[in-house]
Order: sequence, then structure tokens, then C-alpha cells
Amino acid sequence: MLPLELYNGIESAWCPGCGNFPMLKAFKQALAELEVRPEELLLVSGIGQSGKFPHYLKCHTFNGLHGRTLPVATGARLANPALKVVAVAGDGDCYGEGGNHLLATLRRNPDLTLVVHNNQVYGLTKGQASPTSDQGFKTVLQPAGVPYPPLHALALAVAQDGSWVGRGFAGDGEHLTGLYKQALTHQGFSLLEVLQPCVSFNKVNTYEWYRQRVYRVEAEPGYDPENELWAYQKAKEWGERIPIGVIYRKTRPTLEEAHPALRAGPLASQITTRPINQLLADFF
Amino acid sequence: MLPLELYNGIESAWCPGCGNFPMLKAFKQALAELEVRPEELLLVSGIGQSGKFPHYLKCHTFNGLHGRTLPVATGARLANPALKVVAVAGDGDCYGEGGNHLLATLRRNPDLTLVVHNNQVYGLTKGQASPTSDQGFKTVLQPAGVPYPPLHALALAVAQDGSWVGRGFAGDGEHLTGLYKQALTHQGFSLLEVLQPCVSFNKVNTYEWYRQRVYRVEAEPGYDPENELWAYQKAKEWGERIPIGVIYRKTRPTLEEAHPALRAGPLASQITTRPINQLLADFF
Amino acid sequence: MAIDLNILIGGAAGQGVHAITLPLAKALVRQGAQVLFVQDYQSRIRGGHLFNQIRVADRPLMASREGVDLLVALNQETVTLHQAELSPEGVIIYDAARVKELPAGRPAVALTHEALLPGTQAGEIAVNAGACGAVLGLFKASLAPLLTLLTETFADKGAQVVEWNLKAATRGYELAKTQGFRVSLAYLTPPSKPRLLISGHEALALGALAAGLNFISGYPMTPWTSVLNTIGQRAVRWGVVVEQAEDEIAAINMAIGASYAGARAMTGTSGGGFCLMTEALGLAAMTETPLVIVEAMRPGPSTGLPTRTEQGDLSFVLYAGQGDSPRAVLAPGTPAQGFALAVKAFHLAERYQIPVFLLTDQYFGDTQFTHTASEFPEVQAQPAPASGPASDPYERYAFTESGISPRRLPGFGPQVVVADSDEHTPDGHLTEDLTVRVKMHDKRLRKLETLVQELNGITTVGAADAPLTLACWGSSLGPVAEAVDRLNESGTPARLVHLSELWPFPRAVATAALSGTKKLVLVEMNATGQLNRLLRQETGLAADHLVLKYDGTPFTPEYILKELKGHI
Amino acid sequence: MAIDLNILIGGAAGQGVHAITLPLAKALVRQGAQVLFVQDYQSRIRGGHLFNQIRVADRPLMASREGVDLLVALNQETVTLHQAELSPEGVIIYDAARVKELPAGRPAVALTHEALLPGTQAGEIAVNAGACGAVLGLFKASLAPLLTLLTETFADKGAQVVEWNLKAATRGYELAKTQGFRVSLAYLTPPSKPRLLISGHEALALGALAAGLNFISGYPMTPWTSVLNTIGQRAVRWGVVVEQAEDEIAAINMAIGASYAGARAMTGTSGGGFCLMTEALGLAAMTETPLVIVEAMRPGPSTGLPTRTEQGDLSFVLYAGQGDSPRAVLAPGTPAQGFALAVKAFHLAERYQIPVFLLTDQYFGDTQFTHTASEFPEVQAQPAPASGPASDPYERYAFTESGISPRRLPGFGPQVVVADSDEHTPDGHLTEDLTVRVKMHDKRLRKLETLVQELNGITTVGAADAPLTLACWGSSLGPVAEAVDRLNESGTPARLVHLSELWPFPRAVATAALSGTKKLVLVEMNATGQLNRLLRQETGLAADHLVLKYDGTPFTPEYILKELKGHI
Ligand SMILES: Cc1ncc(C[n+]2csc(CCOP(=O)(O)OP(=O)(O)O)c2C)c(N)n1
Ligand SMILES: Cc1ncc(C[n+]2csc(CCOP(=O)(O)OP(=O)(O)O)c2C)c(N)n1
Ligand code: SF4
Ligand code: SF4
Ligand SMILES: [Mg+2]
Ligand SMILES: [Mg+2]
Repeated sequence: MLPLELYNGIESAWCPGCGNFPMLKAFKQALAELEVRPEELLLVSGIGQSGKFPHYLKCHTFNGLHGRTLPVATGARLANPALKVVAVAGDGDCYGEGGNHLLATLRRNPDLTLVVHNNQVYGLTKGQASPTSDQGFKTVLQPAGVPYPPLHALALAVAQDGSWVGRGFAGDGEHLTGLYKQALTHQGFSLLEVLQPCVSFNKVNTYEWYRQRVYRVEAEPGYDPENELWAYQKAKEWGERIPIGVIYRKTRPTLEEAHPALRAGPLASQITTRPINQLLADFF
Repeated sequence: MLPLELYNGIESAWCPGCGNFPMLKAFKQALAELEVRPEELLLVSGIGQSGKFPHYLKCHTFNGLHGRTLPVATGARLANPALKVVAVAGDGDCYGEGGNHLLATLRRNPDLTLVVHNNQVYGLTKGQASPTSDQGFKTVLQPAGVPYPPLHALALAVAQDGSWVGRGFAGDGEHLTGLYKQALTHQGFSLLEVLQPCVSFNKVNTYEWYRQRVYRVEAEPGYDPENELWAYQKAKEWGERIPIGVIYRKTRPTLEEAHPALRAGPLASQITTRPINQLLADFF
Repeated sequence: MAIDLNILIGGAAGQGVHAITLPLAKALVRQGAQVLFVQDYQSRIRGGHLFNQIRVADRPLMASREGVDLLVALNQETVTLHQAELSPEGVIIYDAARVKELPAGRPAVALTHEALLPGTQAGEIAVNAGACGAVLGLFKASLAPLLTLLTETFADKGAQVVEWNLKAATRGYELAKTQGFRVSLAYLTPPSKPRLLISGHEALALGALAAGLNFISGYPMTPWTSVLNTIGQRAVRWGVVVEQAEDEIAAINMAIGASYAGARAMTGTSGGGFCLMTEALGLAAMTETPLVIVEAMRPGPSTGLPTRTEQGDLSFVLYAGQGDSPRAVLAPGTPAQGFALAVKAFHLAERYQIPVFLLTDQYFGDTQFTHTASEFPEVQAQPAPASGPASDPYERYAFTESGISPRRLPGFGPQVVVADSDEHTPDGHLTEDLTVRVKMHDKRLRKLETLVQELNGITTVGAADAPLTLACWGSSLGPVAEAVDRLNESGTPARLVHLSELWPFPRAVATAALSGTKKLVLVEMNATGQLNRLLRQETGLAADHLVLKYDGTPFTPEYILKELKGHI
Repeated sequence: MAIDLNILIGGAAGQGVHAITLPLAKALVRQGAQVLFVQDYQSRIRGGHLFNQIRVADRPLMASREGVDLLVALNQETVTLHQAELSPEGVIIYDAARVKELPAGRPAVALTHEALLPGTQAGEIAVNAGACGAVLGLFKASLAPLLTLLTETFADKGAQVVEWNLKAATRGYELAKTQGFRVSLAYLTPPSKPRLLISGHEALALGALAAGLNFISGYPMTPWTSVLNTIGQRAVRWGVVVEQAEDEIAAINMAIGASYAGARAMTGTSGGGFCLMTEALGLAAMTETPLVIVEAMRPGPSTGLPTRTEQGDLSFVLYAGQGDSPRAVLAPGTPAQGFALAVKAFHLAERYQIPVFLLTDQYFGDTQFTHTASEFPEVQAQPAPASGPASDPYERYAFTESGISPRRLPGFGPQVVVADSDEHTPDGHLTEDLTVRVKMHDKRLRKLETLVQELNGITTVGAADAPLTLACWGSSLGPVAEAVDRLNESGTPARLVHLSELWPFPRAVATAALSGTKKLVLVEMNATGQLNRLLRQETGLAADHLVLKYDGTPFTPEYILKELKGHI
């Protein structure tokens, strides 16, 4: 195991008590246990409270646009498959602005991990509803409450044969560390959604609210994350009981395997000018 | 029933033999049988071969941008719920460029019908792969074939509790007419995907290819489109057998009900200047 | 004696700085002061340093100025960061539990929970309300308006909270009253015409509501969100459909769909979100669908400084979208202009069937200005969208001399209304007839030739023949106007020319206003002088000197005067 | 005698017009003719009328001209639509099964399946190949190159198809050879340096490959798709990662991710798709990530005329994105320029760590020009992306005099590379320090001051002191150059100034090239004169007259000369 101090980043600007803190801690723990060094790791994030996550950690960082973590992360993987790539996104970021990329990435199956910091609210912009806000959740903009049900994100992932689909809870750090480790070592696209209480803008889905509901799906007798129908049902379970753990797993070829150029290593090492006579040959 | 000539539009520019022709015919038939008059009907389309569909029909038409049919259609419904609104999209249009709107519209459940002309290819731009192209489908751009599996669009819709999910086949006009009629009369969002052979650019998924595979799901003994798990399985079925018919149905409140302003009728009839003294009252 | 006081209230994010500033500012307005209230905050929710400034005077204020006369410190950082700005006679009011080090020899008023609300669990209420009271006490102003405002503000938090607030405010007032201060506001009397405190975005939103807006779709983005919120909070009362979109692309396309179907529709965003709207901007222009778009600027490029201010998107909104496509761009300088231009935007959008921009920024959006109600005139009812004669069979894009074709709404008559993003025939269907293309393109662009005659939007201050002209646009009006006032007062004859209606560029009026000066200085909150580019391109006139600022904070008169040194 | 022949080959979409034109054009090139090959098509796959034009001459050609000398009609519509363009001695070659009405008194060659390939099931092959042969026969040119080309082209369709093609071509050749025609190409000899026929987009794509491109992501959109396809078809051979994106937003963000991680990356689109890329354009500028973007224009606004041409997006690409952000814009006028500027784009993007545009259009992209191989020079190897000294600890955005900071790649050393779309410190972390903001903003923009010294891109024709100057940019080079030639030939001294490197605007060289003329005419394929706006804004120079065209088809020399009448 590597020392945790290796991963120290700049000082955080999150609110005290924010669910992002235990996530950061669990993530560092997972890295240290897996012995992933900062210079082997690229974190790609968008804009939102989660978007700041990579800054609070020492690692390669690309903090891009709201909603666009997945294409940047995919591009980086396709340029250098030697990098361990983690895309960090908010629920608004990934299921709202960036929903189309999630659909496409599930199809592509690049070998990277997506962590969705799901606080069921737009934190950074001060409390509007997100796609995962529960129906009836009241905001300044929707004083009568969100009129429609939340996105069923994990069911979406199962339905698209996402190759690894899991859920963690920021209030269960040890379990979360384990999930981070599994997601990071999974070959293919892993989607880890983490229930992350926002103490400033989500006064409904609090630590306590989650604690009363979450249960470890692996404790369910016989639960088999490779059983698609069972996984589908677990993925849709939301209310009195909320499963955490590995929901679904399916072995699939990765995107990287489909690009023969990557067999010769990182693209940066392959840059070369090309002979003009050969390029022009077809045109005479 | 109204006379079919009522719906005559401008001359079509589709290729002879294109699957869009039987769709147009079945659609007109459904309109005539339902007695929906041209001036009661708004067709919203994007860019693609399907985007031209509304021009070949007499009706209100908004032919907008590639991928953006659903938000335009939703906006129109929210301005005038007296209009019957049908969004017409291509598979690239709706599952590629516009995927994020599909996710959001499934959540919102506006009372409109989306028809996806699924030819498993980008027709108008001359034959690139679409999100529904089968794995291995060869194109100029992907000479080794599409490296990943297609989007499971209907499973996506089921997983998001789409309130009406169905599939038709352009080669089965009578059945298709029935589906159009059901989708058009369903209260809430209906997603009707139609298998539409592209005779110019999809030489794999031809009329014949589909004909050998499609079967009517309603013929399955005891099939119940309100049984979510069953529907999920049918929605994912693609290969030797492909189900057509009503796959899934779920009663849900519509988006329009959530907007109290709409109770007073179309917004166009409600436009009025507002008294300044009342508007300013809060600011003293 | 002219009164001009700057109060700076600072603390950690989440400590309630914003919550206490508004009632205090309003209390000053209600008793007759002129107030300008500026918010400064970082892109974080809690813990970061933030501060608000209330400038108080006895004449109308349109800008904040430098220097602090009264520092209200809810944490140590406020003192540390701002003590240097204190004017010679400046006073500090501070939370004694949090502030441990004060500059030596400064008059100061210490506030503690114990002294204000002994034996209660009132938490931050004590010092927050106490500080408000103390400010008024120090000024020898009247306490009563504050008590009324606190009661109004906290009514829905319950009687206990109201009581604590009133008690703490009163105690704070008494504590500070005995402290000497160089000016007294005791002479103030409530204004004969009631005044209000309103921000640029609030005024713009009210203008939209007054003009009949009944559809708005948007995605949250600072600083635009305040427009959306202001309307959202009033939506049920006024019958507005408000839809939070999944992204900005959906927001604008929904608004276009709604407008096509007859709603009076608006959308908005900030620069990054506007990027995603540019494609549909062209759609609105091509389908000739009326649309009002708020573009609330913040410093770029990219995410930049999300909670700060800049005027960096002018060039972008002028040319956004492929091809030559018509639009209008309005950039208000005050809340009253924000209101008036919002009304005008709907008028222009509907009459010319084009997209119209309201180009604002964080400073304009969040800063609250003192206005009288009479500056917000009643809006004239406008003709219904689909009026006037139309041909039969109906041609949505009939060729006309003005370029404006008779508009009809789907579902309101026997005609079908066909709109198309492709080039189209007069009846709306796609065409590849290249002659029709040229005629249709000309028709669309021709609308601007009439429209430009409805534009003016020039505000001037100072003598027409002043040898020095400071030109600016949008939210810089206030600081530049004050700089010009100060120049004139100090014997340098100067003139302000402010442009609020920027596109189609009103060449004739702008040239008339700007020509003939000896020295032309452009004052802009960006790094490249975007109005200057526009001016040269459209008129051949160009600035002799540029005063630019792009650190994310608004102009002050002092900054402008300093930057002018050596150039005038 | 100067030879200048225009061949127009028309038919229904799907009938194989494109398929037969290329071998014919190449056959002419191989035997020594100079050829320009233009495609004109509608936005439909089958049935619509489309036509190609081959212009043949004995001097280099850079534009198509009006008038038709040889009309090859595969359907009646071709005759009906184009017979008026036939020159006095023009000849028609036609498919006798489809064309029933011919203009009276015109020499014509009838082709039939029966005459060409009796008793076969060759379908359209007969008349298509027959027509190619007939054209050569009529010209008394050599048939052999065509036979070789047909063999090459149809090799993978099997021996039967090749045989039919050869037979039909030979038969057609013989049929037409006996027909009189005013000029003969019998004298042609194969060129000493082999010539090639290449389109603008093909040449650009080859330039990218030559410069080391190894990542491209894109979403299909006419006319950009041909760049993507040209590279896609060569991807496996040259080790390029090609990824078809789900939308343009993903396309550009993927390319940025790839470039950040060390790939030599490119993306592209047309105007509508570029709208969706503008946000990430700013991201590339802010994170200082090298990126080459092809923006292939077509007539707007909105969907407009998807398969036609225009130069309407210049203003848009100059200012796209919020805030002031650096970029470079290059607009090639010929395939050779397309190749050279693609190479230069990668060089500039990488050296200055900015986005660089290749601004093209449908006419440039699809038109095939005759070049010699020597016009495509070998590309000099460039230094690896992350070279030169860097500080320790590493600062991705270290302040430097040039504004260029040492770049490092993630995964290639012990340092971590931190990139941020927010305003950031030298080490890449987000900051709200407003002093750092100003320094960082200055640093980014300062890069253009050095870059502009690497720009020139001025092509001139005609005497430097000519009283009349025609200025243009991008793909209009050819037609304007020919118009200038004709003016000079006809005794009106004129000069061409073509700009291909447009931003940062090369003020010094452009002013030098454009000043001192009596009359300045800007020739642009848009409705508002976008280069003229830029010129006035940047130099104060402005056109005395504008020659504009925006019907979707490219300039011809004739059109330009006609529009100049009364103005020179
Ligand atoms: C294109 C664009 N639209 C909007 C924004 C404003 N914005 C920044 S963060 C955010 C939402 C944050 O919510 P979420 O993704 O759930 O992250 P959280 O802050 O809750 O972690 C929004 C709307 C933006 N930066 N860019
Ligand atoms: C923003 C944008 N990107 C790309 C295009 C180009 N484009 C037009 S239609 C189309 C795809 C058509 O495929 P599909 O939606 O499946 O419709 P089809 O033609 O097959 O019916 C594309 C990529 C466009 N018009 N706009
Ligand atoms: S606003 Fe919410 S998500 Fe953001 S830092 Fe504060 S608690 Fe965390
Ligand atoms: S290209 Fe395909 S989808 Fe388009 S009209 Fe032709 S057959 Fe139909
Ligand atoms: Mg969130
Ligand atoms: Mg398709």
C-alpha cells in the first residue's frame, strides 16, 4: 500500500460536512491500496462541486466543461491506454447536460471508470433540481416541486449492457473503498454512482435519509450481478430500500481493442510525418 | 373517416423503394381513420430523410434541427395543448445527436408521439453508421465494421417508464396503421420505433431481412405490455426474432398537467401585458 | 453636505452575509437614502470569503466606488483583506467572537451574542441582525424601517426568529448609537415618491412579465439563473409556463417550439451555455420565430470566473451561428433600461420575427439600484402575434417589401403553418431553387434595415462639444457616468456616450454622438475592446485610447480616472 | 490555339453521374490535359437532378466557367435545364432511351444500350462507360488511359463488369470519333511530371496525415464528411484512431482529451455542427490544448442549403465562444494550399497550444483540381509535443514572455499535468485570485502577438500598382484570379489579392498588399461582406465595392466580370 499523503491536493472549497469529503477519503484509500501512483492516474471532471474533486487530489487532472467528462476521458484513453482514467461527474453533469455521452459511452465500453457524485441536486449553482431529484423535491425554480420522476440511471446502464454498474454511499466509507477498487480494476467501462449528501441544498436526502434506506446488495442471498433481470430490478429499486454494491456486471470487449493503432502504444510515441509520395499514390 | 387526399403534401425526394413511403401511407391512413384534420396536427421533425416526412403531408410543420425534434415538440405542446403533436425523427437524429432529449422526454411525459424512422443508418449523409447499426455493419468511415453493439432504445424507454413504447415495420402497413393510431391516441408520451428499410445505404437490414425476423408481440400467448419485466425482455430482443407491436404501457401523469397556466388554454390566447404596480410590489 | 458612504459587509460564505444586507439596504432606502448594493462572491457555497457593499448617498447612484467608510466584519478575513481600504475616519463593526485582530487606533463597535441575545439559541441571527441595527445606530438613522423589514423578511420562519431579529437589531442599534461618526443620516425623510431597490436582472424579468411573457425555458447557469428564478417565483401567480431544461440546447429549442405555437417566449443563459444555443439561434432566424434570449456574461474563456463579471461576449453574440442571419442586440446599463429594453426586445422579436438578445452581465444582474416606480412605465398592449392580412393559400414566408411576412399560428385557423430550417419557398417547404434562395435570404436580412430605424439607445452626459468623450456600453454606464461627472467637476470637460442598442448597429445616431470629439476613449470590461472593433468596422471611427478591465470586478470611477491619467 | 472546353454531365441522382466523371477526368489528366472537375448536387440521394462539370484546358485551371461545349445527358432533364448554356458549336451526347427531345439543329451523338453492349444485362454501365468513351472520341483524344482507369476502378466489381465497361467505352469512342468537333485533343502528350486530380478536402486530409495526425473524431455533416472519409479510409494503414462521435460536442471534447494526452488530433464539422463545438473551442483555448478544427462552410443560416457552397462563417469562427480567447484561422484557396495550411495548422496549434481553424467550403472541398506532385512537398519532422525545459515543480501554465508555457504529457514523466477550464494558477488549479486572472488572460492572448509574425498567406496576381484590386479569401481564389487575368488581358489593369491566413489578422502584410490601389473591390461568397468587415475593423481600409454571391453556387469569372460592370 502507498502512503495516503502521496495524493494530497490543494485545499478544498466544499462546505463542511459535504458528502464529497468521505468520497475523497475513500478514493485515496482505494488508490493507495491498489498502488496507483499519481502520475499513472488521470482524473477528468466537469463543472459542479464534483468537478473540483481532482484538484483536491494529486494526479493528472483535466477539469473540463459541465457535462463533457466522458468524451474527454474517452479521448484521453484512446490516446494513451497506459493511463488509468477516471471520469468524475455530478448528477446534473452526467445525467443532465451530458446524458447523451453516457448513452454513447455505455455502447463504446472504453476501459475507464465513471464516478457520479449523486447528491440529487445542482450544488454549485445553488440548489436547482437535478435529473435524480425525487419527484416533489422543492426548489426556488420549482416551488411546487419537481413534477416528474427521477432518471433511473442504473437501470439505464443495465439496459445498455454497461459492463460494470455499481452504487456506493458516502456514509459507508469502507464499503465505498471496496467499490472504488473494483471499479478501477474492472476491464471496461465501470459506472459507480455514489449517494453523496449535499448538506447545503438538499435537506431531504440527507445522510440520515440514505442511512435508513441503503442496504448492501451482496448481502441479498444468492444475488448474482451477472443475472440481467435481477440486476434490472435492483437497479430500479429506489424508495424504502436502496441497494448499494455491485449491481451488474457483463464481460464485453473494450473500445480500445477496436482501434488497431493502439496496439503500438500511446499515440504520443507514434507521431511521425508521413511520406508524401505514398500518400499521393491514389490520386494520379 | 376523412378522405386521404386531404393530407397530400409536396412531391417527395426519397429514393424509389424507400421504407419511408409505406410509413407515409400508413400514417395518412391512421390520420384519416382517426379523423385528425391537417389543421389540428403539428409535425415536428429534425434533419435526415425522416426530417422531410412532414413536407410530404399536409399539416402544420416545424422542420427544425438535426437531433432537436423533442424539445421543439415539447415546447409546442406546452404552448398549445390543443394541438396534436407528432415528433418525427431518424435513428441518428433521435438516438445519436438528440439522445439527451429522449432521456429527458421520457421523464417529462408530454402528451405527444415520437416516431423514430429506424433504418439503422445515416441516410441523408450517405451511409455512416447510426446508433442502431448492427455491430459489424461496414461503412466508408468504419471499413472494419461498427465495433460496438447498437443502442437498445426500446429497453431504454422501458427502463425509464416510458408511458407507451412500441415498434412497427414499414413492410407491414396495416399493423403499422394500427400502431400509429394507438400511439396518437395514447395519453402521454408514446415512442413508436419503425423499422424502415433504406434501400440505398443499408444493404444488410433489408425488407427481406426484417420480414424474416419480425413477429407480432401481441400474438405471444398472454403477452401483457403492462408487465415491466416481460416488456424489458421483449424490448431487448433483437436478432433471430424481433418483436413488433405494443411493447410496454404505463399510466403516468402528463407534463401538461404539471403546468397550471395551461388550464386556461393555449398560451397564445393568454398574452397580456401585466400591471406594473403589482409587479413592483415586492421591491420597495 | 453631500453624503457618500461605503459600507462593506464581509464574512464567510454561508454565514448569512447576503441575508442581512438586503433588509439593511432597504431600510436605508425607505427612509430616503439613495443606495447601491453590490454583491461579490466566489464560486463556492460555504467558507469562501464574500462581501457585499452598500453605498449610501443623497443623490442617485449608478456605480460603486472605492474606499470603505464602515466595515462590518463577520469574520477575521474581512478585516484582514479590507482594512487597507478603510477611509481615514472609517469605523469597524465586528463579531467579537470571530474577529480577534483589529487595526490599531480605529473606532470599532464589538458585537457579541451574549450582549445582543443573552441566553438564547439564536445562533448567527444575533450578530447578523445586531450588525444591521448597529449600522443604522452609527448613522443616527431611523431604526423603524429595519424592524418592519425584518418582520416581513422572517415572517415565514416563525415568531421566535422574528423576535430574535428585532431584539438583536434594536440592541445593536443602541450599542452603536453612542459611538461618534462623522456624518449623520438623522435628517433623512421618507421619499415622497416611494423608492425601490432592484437589481438589473430583476428589472429585466419584470419587464418581460410586463410585456406578456408566458413561456420561459432554461438551464441554470450563473449569472443568468437570477432571471430564471425571478420569473419562476412569480410563475404561478402570472400564468407563466416555466420549464427547467435538460441542457441549453433543449432550453432554446423548447422556447422556439413554444414561440412557433404562439407563446411569448424567452430563454437565456451565460456564455458557455450560449455556445450550445447558437445552432438554434440560427433556427429562430431561419424559421422567423420570435425569441428573446438573455445572455448574461461572466469572465471567459471557458468556465473562467463563474461568479464574476465581464463584457466579453459582444463579438460572439453579434456573429454567432453559421451564415448571415438577422438578430438584434440590446445591452441595458441600469435596471430601468433593463426593464425598458426587455419590453422593447419582445416588441422587436415579435414585429420582426427574429431572435433578440438582452446582453447583460453579473454586475448588471446582481447589483441593486435605487429607482422610483415612475421609472418603470406601464407597458402598452401590443397587437396579437398573428394579426394583419395573409394570403390564401397561406404563405408563411411571403415576399414583402419590408421582409416581414404575415405570421399565423398553428391551430388558430384553417391554414397550415409550415416552418423550415432548410432554405424554403414562401409556403415554407424546402427548396433547392437558387433564385428563391437569394430572394429569401435578402428578405430575411432586409428586416434589419427597417429595424435599425427603431434603434437609438444613446445616453449622454456632459457637453456635446467636450473635447474628451468616454464611450461605453451595457453595464459600464454607471461607473463611466460618474467618472465623467467627476472629470467635469474637476474642470476637465468630458462627455459620456453610452450605447445600449448595439445591433443592427445604429450607425447614424452613433456617428452623430461620437464624431467631433477631440479624443475618443472606449471603456470596456474586456481585454480586446469589442465595442471599439464594432465601431471601427461600422463607422470607421476608432478609439484614441482604450480603458479596459478584465479582472472580473466591475469598473469604479476611480479606476477609470486612474487609467485615463497621461491620456487626457 | 488555347483550348478551353466545358463538359457538363448530368443525370438523376443515383444514376452514376459521379461514378463515370472521375475516370473520364483522370483519363484526360493522364494524357496531358489540365482539368477542373466540379460536382453539383442536391440534398437527396436519388432522383434529383445533378450534374458534374469537367473543364479541360491546356493551361492550369483554378475555376469553372460558364457555358457548355459538350453536354452529356443521361436524362431528359439535363437537356431541358442546360441546353441554353450550350455554346454555338456545342455538341450533345445523350442516352437515347431517356432523352426524347433535343434542341433542333444541334450536333448530337445518340447512345443506346443496344448499340454499346448488345444482348447484355449491363444496365447503366453501357451508357455511362459509353459516354466516357464518346467524349474522348469526339475530342480525338486517346482512349487508352480511360481503359486503364476503368480497369482499375472496377477491378473489385469482377471481370464481367470490367469487360462491359471496356467494351462500352470503346464502342462509344468509335461512335463519336467520326463526329466532327471544333477542337482536337489529339496533340496531347502525357505530362513529363505526372499530374494528379485532387479535391481540396482530399489534399487537406493528406496534409494532416503528412503532418502526423493520429487521432480524429467527428460526426458526419456535409461538406465536412469528405475530410473524415478520406482519413477514415486510410486509418488502418497509417495508424490513425478514427472515432465516429455521438454528436459534435463529443467529437471536439474527445479530440481535446486525446490531444491533452498526447495525440496529434483533429476534428471538424460544418457550421451547424460547429455551433455545438464553440463551448469546447473555448476549452481548448483555456486549457491551452493544441487542436486543429476543420470548419467546412455551406449556405446558412441553419440547415440552409446542405449540399451547396458559401463563405458565410468567417465572422462566426473569428469570435465564437465567450470571452476573448486565442485562435488562428486559415482558409486555403487551392488543394495545394489546403495541404500546406493543414501542415501549418498542426504546427501552429502545437507550438502555440491553441485551436487552429481550417476554414473551407463545399466548393473547395469537393472540386478536383489538377496539380503536380511537386506542389505537395515533403513535411519537415517537427519537435515532439512535450519538449524543452520545464520547471520543477512543474507548472503547466508557467508565465513566460512569449505566453507559451512548456507542455508536458500525462503519463510521460514524474510530474502531474493539471489542466483547468476555470481561470487557474500557473500549476493549473482553479483560482479566484484576480491578479493571477489578469496575468493568465494576458499570457494566453499574448501568444497571438508572436503567432501573427508567422502569418502571411497573401497571393497576388497582376501589377502591384494596378488601379483596381480585387481582394478575396479562401476558395474564391480561382475564379477571382481568372477574372483578374481576363481583365488584364482585355486591357483593364487589375490585381488580385487573396488572403488565406486570416486570424490573428496579418495587419502589416495585408495593409501593404491592399493599400495604394485606386479602387478596392471585395469578392466574397456571402451576403454581408465578412472579410470587408474584418478589413475595416483591423486596418481602416474598406472596399469601394462588394461583389457578393450567395445562391449556393461558386463564383465564375464571368459572374465577377458582370458584377464589376459599371464599377470599374
Ligand atoms: C454549459 C453549462 N451550463 C451550465 C453551467 C452551470 N453549472 C455549473 S455546475 C452546474 C450543475 C451542478 O450540478 P451537478 O452536476 O449535480 O454537480 P454538483 O454541484 O451537485 O456536484 C451547472 C448547471 C455550466 N457551467 N455550463
Ligand atoms: C448538428 C448537425 N450535425 C450533423 C448534421 C448532418 N446530418 C444531417 S442528417 C444526418 C443523419 C441522418 O441520419 P438519421 O437521423 O438516421 O436520418 P435518416 O437520413 O437515416 O432518415 C446528419 C448527420 C446536421 N444537419 N446537423
Ligand atoms: S453545496 Fe452541497 S455538494 Fe456543494 S460543497 Fe456544499 S454540501 Fe457539498
Ligand atoms: S437514402 Fe435511404 S432512407 Fe434516404 S430516401 Fe434513400 S432509401 Fe430512404
Ligand atoms: Mg449534483
Ligand atoms: Mg437513419
